[in-house]
Amino acid sequence: MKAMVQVLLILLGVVLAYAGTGLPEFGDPHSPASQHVSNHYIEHAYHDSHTPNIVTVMIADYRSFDTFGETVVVFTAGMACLFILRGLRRRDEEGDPVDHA
Amino acid sequence: MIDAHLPILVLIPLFLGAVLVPAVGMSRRSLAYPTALLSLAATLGLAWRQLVVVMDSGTIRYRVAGWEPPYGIELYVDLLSAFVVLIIAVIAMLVVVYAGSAVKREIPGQEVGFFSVMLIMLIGLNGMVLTGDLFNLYVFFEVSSLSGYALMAVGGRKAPVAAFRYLILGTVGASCYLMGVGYLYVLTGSLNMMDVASLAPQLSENPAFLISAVLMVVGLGLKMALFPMHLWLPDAYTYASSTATAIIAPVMTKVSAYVLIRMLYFVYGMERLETVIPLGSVITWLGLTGVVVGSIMAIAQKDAKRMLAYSSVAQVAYIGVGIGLGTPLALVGALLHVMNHAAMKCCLFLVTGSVFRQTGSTRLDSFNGIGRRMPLTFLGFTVAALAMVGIPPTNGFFSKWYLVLGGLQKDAWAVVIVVVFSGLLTGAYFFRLLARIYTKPTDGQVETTAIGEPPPAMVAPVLLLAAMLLLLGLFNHWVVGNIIEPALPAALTERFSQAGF
Amino acid sequence: MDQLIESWRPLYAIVVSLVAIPLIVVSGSRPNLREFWTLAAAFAKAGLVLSMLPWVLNGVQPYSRLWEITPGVELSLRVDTLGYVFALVASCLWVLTSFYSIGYVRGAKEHKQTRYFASFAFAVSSTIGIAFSGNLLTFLIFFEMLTLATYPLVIHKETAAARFAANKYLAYTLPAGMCLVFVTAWCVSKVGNVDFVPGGFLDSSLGSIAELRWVFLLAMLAVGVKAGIMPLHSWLPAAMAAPTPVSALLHAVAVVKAGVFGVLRITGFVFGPDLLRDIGVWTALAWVAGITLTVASLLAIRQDNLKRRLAYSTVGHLSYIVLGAAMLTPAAWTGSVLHLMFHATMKITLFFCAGAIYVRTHKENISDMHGIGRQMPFTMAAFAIGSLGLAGVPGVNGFVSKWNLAVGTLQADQAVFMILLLVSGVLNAAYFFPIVRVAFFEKNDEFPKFGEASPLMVVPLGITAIVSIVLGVAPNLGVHALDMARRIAAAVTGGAA
Amino acid sequence: MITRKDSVILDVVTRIMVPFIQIFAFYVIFHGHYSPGGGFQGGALLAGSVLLQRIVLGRDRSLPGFPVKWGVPFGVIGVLLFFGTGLLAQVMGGNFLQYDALPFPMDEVWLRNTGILLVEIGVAFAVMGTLIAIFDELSGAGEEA
Amino acid sequence: MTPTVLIFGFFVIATVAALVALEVRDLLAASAVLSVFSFVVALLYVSLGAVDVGFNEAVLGAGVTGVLFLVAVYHTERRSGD
Amino acid sequence: MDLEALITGRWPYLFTVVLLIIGLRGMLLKSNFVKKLIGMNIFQGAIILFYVVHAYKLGATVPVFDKHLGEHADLYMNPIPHGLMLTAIVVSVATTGVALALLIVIHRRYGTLEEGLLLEKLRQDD
Repeated sequence: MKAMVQVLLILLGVVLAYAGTGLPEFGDPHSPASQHVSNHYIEHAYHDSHTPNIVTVMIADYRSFDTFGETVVVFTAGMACLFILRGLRRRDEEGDPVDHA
Repeated sequence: MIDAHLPILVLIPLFLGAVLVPAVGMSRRSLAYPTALLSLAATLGLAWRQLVVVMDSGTIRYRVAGWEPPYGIELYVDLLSAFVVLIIAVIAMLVVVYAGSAVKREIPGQEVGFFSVMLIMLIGLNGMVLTGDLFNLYVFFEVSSLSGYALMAVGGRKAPVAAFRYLILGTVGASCYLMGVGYLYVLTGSLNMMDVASLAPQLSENPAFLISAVLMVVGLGLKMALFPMHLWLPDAYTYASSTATAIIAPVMTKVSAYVLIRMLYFVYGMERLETVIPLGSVITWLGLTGVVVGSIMAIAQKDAKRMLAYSSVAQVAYIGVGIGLGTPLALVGALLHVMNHAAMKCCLFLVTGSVFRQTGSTRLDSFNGIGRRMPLTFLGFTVAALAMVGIPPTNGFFSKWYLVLGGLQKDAWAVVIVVVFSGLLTGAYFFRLLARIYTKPTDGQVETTAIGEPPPAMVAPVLLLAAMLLLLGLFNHWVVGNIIEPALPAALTERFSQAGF
Repeated sequence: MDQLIESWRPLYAIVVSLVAIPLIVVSGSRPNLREFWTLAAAFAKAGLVLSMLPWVLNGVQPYSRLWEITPGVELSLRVDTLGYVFALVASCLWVLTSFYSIGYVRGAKEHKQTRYFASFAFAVSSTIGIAFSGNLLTFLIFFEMLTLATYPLVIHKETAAARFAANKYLAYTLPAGMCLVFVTAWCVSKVGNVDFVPGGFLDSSLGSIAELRWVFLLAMLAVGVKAGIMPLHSWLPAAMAAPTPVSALLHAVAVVKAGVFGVLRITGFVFGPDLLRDIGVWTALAWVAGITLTVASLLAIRQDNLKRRLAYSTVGHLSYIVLGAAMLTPAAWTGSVLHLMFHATMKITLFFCAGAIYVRTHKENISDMHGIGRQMPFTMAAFAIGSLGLAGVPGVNGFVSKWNLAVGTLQADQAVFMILLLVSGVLNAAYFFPIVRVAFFEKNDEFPKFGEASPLMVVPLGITAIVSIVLGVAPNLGVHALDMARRIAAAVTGGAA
Repeated sequence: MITRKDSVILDVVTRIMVPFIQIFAFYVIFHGHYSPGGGFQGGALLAGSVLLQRIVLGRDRSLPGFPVKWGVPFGVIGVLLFFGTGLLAQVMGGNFLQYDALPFPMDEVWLRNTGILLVEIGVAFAVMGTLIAIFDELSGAGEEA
Repeated sequence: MTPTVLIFGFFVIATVAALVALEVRDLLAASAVLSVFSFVVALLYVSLGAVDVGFNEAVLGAGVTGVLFLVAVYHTERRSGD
Repeated sequence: MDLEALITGRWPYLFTVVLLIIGLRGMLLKSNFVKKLIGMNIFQGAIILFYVVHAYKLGATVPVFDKHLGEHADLYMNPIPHGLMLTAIVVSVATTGVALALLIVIHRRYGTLEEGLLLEKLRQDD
């Protein structure tokens, strides 16, 4: 099993490396990723909100819904920890009220 | 005016609920349940309205933060997403109604956390369905996953271990998805699904593009438990609390299946992928194997929840078959099965929850002769079991029916034969269980005595779901004709226009 | 050509007993009320079916189109003559069986009577649904519902034998249902519209001969299980573990007749005689049926348990019908349809008798029945009539159908099958007459005094016996059975009988 | 959680460091518009300062600074601030999170600027509160709260 | 070119740190090495021009994650089987 | 020829693949749960690196607008992956937090975090 996973991992590595041949070169300023949407951001960010830090504008304005989702993730993690740890501790101390499957 | 905002409005009550439940729950724990109920009722209403609006006036594209689509995030609600959102809302509503009495008994003292985390999970799932942005989908993917881990971790003694396993595999899945998005972004420079879809055709020979498709299939496959990636599922479903299972099992895997369809057919373009790598055939074969293996594993189980968990593996595999086949009718089957299986599995898991509440166990032994003690509950269970086997006119028959028709469109005989005859395997464990439920045990086991129906709030959802199973079966053509079929990608239906529709 | 009129009556005829189910369940604690509902539903159903007789005789086909259930295929009910014949038999016999059932379950003190009556009503509904189905998909739906409805009846006694029988029943019928799903799906994807058409809606341009043969094989597997074609018959003797009225109505009339009805539908209305001749499968089917009817008769002789003997006899007689269908000639089809009806009246008489004997004496084996004819003269007289009819003695209706079948084999130039029919008639006599002889002509002084069973049981079996004789003398009396059969045969085969 | 450390140096250094870290954190949040930084980083720094107190000073002496039961409310406030900004914009006739619809007396561009600031503060609160809550739960302090 | 060399160097260090973090048997040490890994990666981000990401990674990845790991290891056990 | 182009032009990408495999190997093959989590962090770090690597433009500067520099797009790094990865980092921390909470509960119940030992104890539970 473990050996199989090892082999699969190496295979995955090779495949991913092969996928690299389809990617643009490192640092290429004209790669598609640096053309389409990002240029719009770079050129408009300051005029849209008087904020020089383009990343800030991007995460808090253009893609603010992502950031909203992300605060929800953080909040989820908090609630999840609370839910997992508080309840289970209480129960472990008092003993299981019912026998679970 | 309001109609244009519906996509975000669906999320808002859920979000308010998720925040308010802990807020009010801290002072009065008993308020948590009504708050959750209220927020879900609002969501249900809005989801219904949204479907009506989309059916009337077409796709809603909502620009969050007001920016043009490729630059800002948009919520893209076509018939398909509105439909899936409604499914989620209905199932969640029923489960929450049920949960009022169930959670108090099963995980006492944790109603507040449970309802809050559950509502967050629903935000995540709805967000996954509604969003039209690849990275935004990842964020909601993680929201639903994280809350899913938490819900699954609370329950039986072994639940945390199962949840941790799920967390590891789930994170691998999410990361695979993220990696896939990364490739797509690097190649196209855009994250908007429609935009990427319009840029994708010229990339279909690019190895990175193909790998990203594979990574998406792996990532979403892990979350939807498509056959070899299902390893987390049986333990997780078995040890989680019944209510948590009843909400996670129907919707989580289905939403992932929906997203997979979205990705493969609306973003990548399956037919283009198929010309380079046999992704569809691979998914189909995995699905077929999953159907057989899942069903056989289910036959071998001694615990009802575990049996249902394995049957989920098999049922999800049907969806996989439909996705892989890629004919319009097969896709209709897959999408119909998304709805059908959600309703069936929800009903079945709710019943196991009731049984657990009344007898303290979900082992198959505890079902002996229980049909007379809880006649209404098990009426629902019976209908759901028959739907799982695929007896007409329940809805379970029709999703398989479309899959078979889809297989015939492509002359995929293996699919036709497996899908038609796999009902036997499903029948093997469900009829065995039904015989146990309705007849006295012959092997000398103790008959469960002195137990009755659970409170009405736990019976009503089961019966409602059972009624839905029948109605959705009889009127499946309404759903198919008005919602699913118009939502299929046009390129696909044109290619197959001579057959079927 | 037949004229179509829209009517909800076929739907009502199906639904009336479904409506009765909740009423039966709700009044489960009050047996009299519960059985009132059963009887009310039975009479209503029979009345509804009979009310359509004038239409059918005048060549009018009532139909109800419900709604589109899958692209291009509607859920549709249509009462053509063949379907009507089957529905008529099932619904009228349900009335008698209801009375008989009440006597039986009370006499035998069966448990869970509510479940019993509810399932029974469900099964009859499905049967009528099968009869009135206007297309293959509707047929499939009711066919599967019938499987489902009979399962609780087979497992009813909840003994090990009943469980085994029920599992066996499922193990045969579920795969069969799935074959039917496949066939239906295949037809839908090939032709789209799967409405039954006399003479068949498939033609040889739809696929290679091999493919069509496979589909036909699967179709025959699908309906053949319920029709008890060998080697798919073995669930039927096992299912005799069910209470006798169940065996009587369902395993002698409704379920197995649904199977042969399916054979008739598929050979005559789906594939059609021309296609069957083209792909050359009709002789194969005929041979299977011929072998079945011979072997089943031989096996019946070896049975000591009365119900099992009757079960094997049923297997044999079903194959008469299948054989007739396979001959594809007008007379053979006439014979088949007639036998579908006539075998029902005769066989249900026999089963009723077996049940009456069981309720009074708790005896199931023939070797224990010495001299029983003196205790229960009416019952055993009816039994004798049924036996004579099944053996094909003129004067009872079995003769009429067998005669037509024999003529049909000759029309098809297959005299060998006529010989098989004759041999099997002799064998029928060989396994039935000993029972009559044992019952009437052997003395048994140790036999305790019982007397007849309750009138609720004796009257129905008397009626069926009398009907058998009447139809044997005048097959066209009352419902014009012979005319209807001839009309069906003409429509399917395109020639006059 | 971790028992009291007896190292005076650590103790003193921590006491001196914490206010500076917090000031820096606020700088990071509010200056996120002009230089790298923003809600995530600032919130995490704030959380870090509290965690430093918790670890070095021990639970008893750090609690007055930031009580355990504040963690979740802070998170909720942060999330609600974010959400409220978005909802306010929506109520005022824009789309969700469309800052130029906010009802403040400014021109569009500055409205966006303000919106970004509000949102960043919300993020910072959420990240800080939740991270502290997670830490407290993990270290077992949450139970007594 | 200097930045390229720098990036290459950080990559190598990060890879080594990752390997070490996974192979060290003492979990406290492993957590510490993970923090080092995160810090190196943060530097890498900065040298790749992603200052915000680097900042975030330094604070969250190296700082908070490390602390959380430390707490968890402290509450469970320090030794690892592999 | 492809290989050469791959190594000379895309070596940072190859590094991320190596890190990714290292992390994944840790997640799947390490038997200690904490080690699995460490692997998970490395794995996610690798993906973040992948994004950041592809945001890099030779000769560009950090994506903070500078009046003296002007606003030609080639002058600044691509900001999109940066923004996305801020989110991804927080997500990874959140996941780690939840996972650690699970680990603490598991350790409380079973007294071990080694997969082998744990499986044995789980079996004993039945």
